Formats: sequence, C-alpha cells, structure tokens
Amino acid sequence: MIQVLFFAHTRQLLKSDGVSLDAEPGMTVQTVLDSVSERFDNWDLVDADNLMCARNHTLVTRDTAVISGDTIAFFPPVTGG
Amino acid sequence: MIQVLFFAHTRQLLKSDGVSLDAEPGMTVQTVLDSVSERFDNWDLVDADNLMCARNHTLVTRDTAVISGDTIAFFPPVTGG
Amino acid sequence: MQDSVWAAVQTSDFDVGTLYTWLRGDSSCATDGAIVTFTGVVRDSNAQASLRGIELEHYSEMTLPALRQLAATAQSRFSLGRVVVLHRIGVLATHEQIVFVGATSPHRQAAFDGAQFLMDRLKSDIPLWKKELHSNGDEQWVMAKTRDSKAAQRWDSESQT
Amino acid sequence: MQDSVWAAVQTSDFDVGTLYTWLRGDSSCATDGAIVTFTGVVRDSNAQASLRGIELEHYSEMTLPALRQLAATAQSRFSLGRVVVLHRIGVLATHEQIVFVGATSPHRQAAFDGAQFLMDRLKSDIPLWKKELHSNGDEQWVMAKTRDSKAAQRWDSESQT
Repeated sequence: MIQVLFFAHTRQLLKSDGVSLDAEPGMTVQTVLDSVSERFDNWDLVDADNLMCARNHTLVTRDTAVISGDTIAFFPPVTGG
Repeated sequence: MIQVLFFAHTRQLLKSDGVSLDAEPGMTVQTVLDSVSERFDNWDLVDADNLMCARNHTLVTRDTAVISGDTIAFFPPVTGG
Repeated sequence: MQDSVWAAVQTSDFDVGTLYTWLRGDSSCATDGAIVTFTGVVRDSNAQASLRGIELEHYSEMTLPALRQLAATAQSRFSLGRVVVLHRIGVLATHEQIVFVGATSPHRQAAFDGAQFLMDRLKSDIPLWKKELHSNGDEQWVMAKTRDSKAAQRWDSESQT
Repeated sequence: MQDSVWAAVQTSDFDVGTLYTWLRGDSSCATDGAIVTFTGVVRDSNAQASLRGIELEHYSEMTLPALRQLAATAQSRFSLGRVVVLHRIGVLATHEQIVFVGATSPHRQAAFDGAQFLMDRLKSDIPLWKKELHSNGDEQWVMAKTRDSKAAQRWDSESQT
C-alpha cells in the first residue's frame, strides 16, 4: 500500500486529504501521480506540472522510486516565511 | 586659526590631542598635514599615507580646501563595529 | 552540536528577546562575535487588497524534521555557532510575528549569509502554505514567487563555484 | 521620517528586545514584513591572544551626526522603514554587546541589504577605534582589515550599476 497525501491548494481543489494506492513493481513518484490523476474528475484544476513531492517526509524528484509502505505527498510550491 | 585633532593610535604615537595652526591662503587638508608633520619629532612613527581626515566632522579627501575656523581631524582607519 | 539548534513549529507567539538571549549564549561559552536575526511579520495589505491576516497550513510530520535538517545544513555550510529556525502555523492577524531565524558566527558575513540562506531555503523547501485572509472576507492561497525561487537558487550556483 | 531612526552612541549596555520592539512598531503603523538585526559582541580571543575585553575610543563631536547620516543614507537607498544604529564606547569586557543595527522593510532582501550596508559602512566611515585588552595586560590598537574595506567598497560599485 502507498499512502498519498495532498496539502493546501491541491487538497482544497481535489476536496481530498489523500488516497491509498496498491503498490506495483517499478513505481516512481511520476507513476503514482499519473495513477492519482485518474481518480479525480477535477484533476485538471491542479497545476500538476508545478506540484512538489515528498517521499516519507523528504523532498524528492519525480523519478524517485516508490515502494510499498511509502507515504507520498503532493503539494503546491511552498509559501512559508 | 585651524584646530587640528588626533585620535586613537595617532594621538598615542604623537603624545598629543592636537595642535593649532595659523590659516594661510590656499590651504588644503594635505598642506595642513604637511605642516603638522614638521611639528613632531616622532612623526615618522605615523602611517601618514593611510590617515583618514575629517573637516568639521565630515570625512574628506586631502585635496579639500581648508579655511580659518576649520577643525581638521587626522586619525587611523576606523575599527568600530 | 546538539543544543546549538533551536527548531520549532508552533501556534503560539514567540519572544525575540528570549530567542536573542539564547543565541548570544552566556560567558561560559566560546563567544561568537556576530549575531544576525530575521523576523517576518504579517503585513496589512498585498498589492491588491487590505488584509485581516493569514492562515498557515503545514505538513505536520515533515515540517519540524525539515527545519532541523535546514538548520544543520546552514550550520555546517557557514560554520555557524547557534541557529534558530522557528515558524508559526494557524491563523495569524495582521502585524503578528510569523517566522524567526537567527545565526551566530565569529564573522559577520557568515552570520548574514547563514540567516539569508535559512530564509531563502525555508521559503523554497519547508512544507508551509500561506492563505491570505482579506478584510472583505475573501480568502486566497498565496502563490509562490519567482523572486523567492531565484533567491533559493542562488545558493545552488554559489556552491558550485 | 523623524522618529524612524534611532541613532545612539553610549557607554551603557542596550537591550535587544527593546530595540526590536521599537523596530517592529505597533499595529497603528503601516507594517513592514521584514525585520533584520545585527548585534556585535566582544570576542574572548583574537588569532594571537586571549582577551579580557576592548576599549573603544571615538570622536565625540562627529560620531552621532555620522551615525545619523549613515542611517538616513541606508533608509533612502534601500527604502527602509525604521533603522537603528547604536554603538557603545568605553571599556567593554569579553562577551559584552558592542553594536546593534536594525532595519525594517516590506521585503526581506532590502532589510538584509540595509543591515549589511549599515554594518559595512559603520566599519569604514564612523570615527570609532578599538583597542584590544589582552588577558596578560598588554594593549593593542586593532588594525583595519582589508576584508572590511572591501566589504564597504562593494556598495560603491553596486551603486554604479
């Protein structure tokens, strides 16, 4: 199982805190994102090109491998400070 | 009359807080400095090339004109902060 | 190095005097001659509208570890003594304090660079999101600024020289 | 602009919390989102020797007007809101506070630049001289550092671009 989380504007647009996916061999952050995008009718509201991603609480790029048990978070560019 | 003041290491080397000079036509900071240098036996201890100069409490360059009533201060490069 | 970093995410306000006193340390420690602090405060307007405040969301499991990692990176890169990175979350009214970073070093340039690095990277890498609360009742997520991503990137290019 | 500058030369210590509170202002003022402070502290050693403190001499008629002028220059050059430049004189023991500068601005880069400009120019243009008091009883005037004159000069070249 892979836990997928959304934050901030992304969470609000999707009206969802997150979803669960079954793990598959060879998954990456990008394939997780592709798979998630098919689950939401309003996915086209999300600026997917600019989403940031964290794997298990660390920022990663989209070619990062994902395995069962991972938590993958997608969120818009951060705006703290 | 021109009041000449020394500070910090310069004051200490010359063992003097300052001297008075008669004003002369066409004086500049440099001519004041030349004139002062002749008054002190231990002038060669002073790093004269690197002295800073203020005329009436404002930093100036050596070609600045000096007139009667001015206060001219010579001091080593500042080291506050 | 364990108690040379103060990292925190909190809803409550903070006292700059207290944080400064911690940065300065006491005379029993080796003395860093330079202490730089940055504090961010909620502004009362943006380019378009008058504001009553902001609301800050974060990724709670990630924020504090990420702040600690950032502090450690800054400490080692700029040879800093003590480092503070503290960020508030929740609803903050106009004029309230949002964020504090502080850095000490034997030399002032390192302390200034360290504090700027902390702020620039905080704005690019820490999972915090700001929503502006307008005086007229509207709410709007703040969009990331190109200026901020450029500010963060300058530390990438400088590390390659 | 009259009460937007706090310039002082004093023998007594200062409280950073109080200076910060003044910089922040209160909610009756327009709010500057960014507040940067620098504090300098007497170090306990230099490259050669252990120190018991420093003694600061200044040119009393010139120092305060020069600090005020510096603050006004920084304020106008970096569009700063409030500015503090405060320097102590006399004998200061190891770990005592020497100098404080603070700058507020709507944007953090201007506040950081303003504070660095104030420190760099303070170290090149304000008539203050430091004598180190060594633990063994020796005294030695501090020599100006090339690093400091270069730091001050960078603001000259940037003003021409």
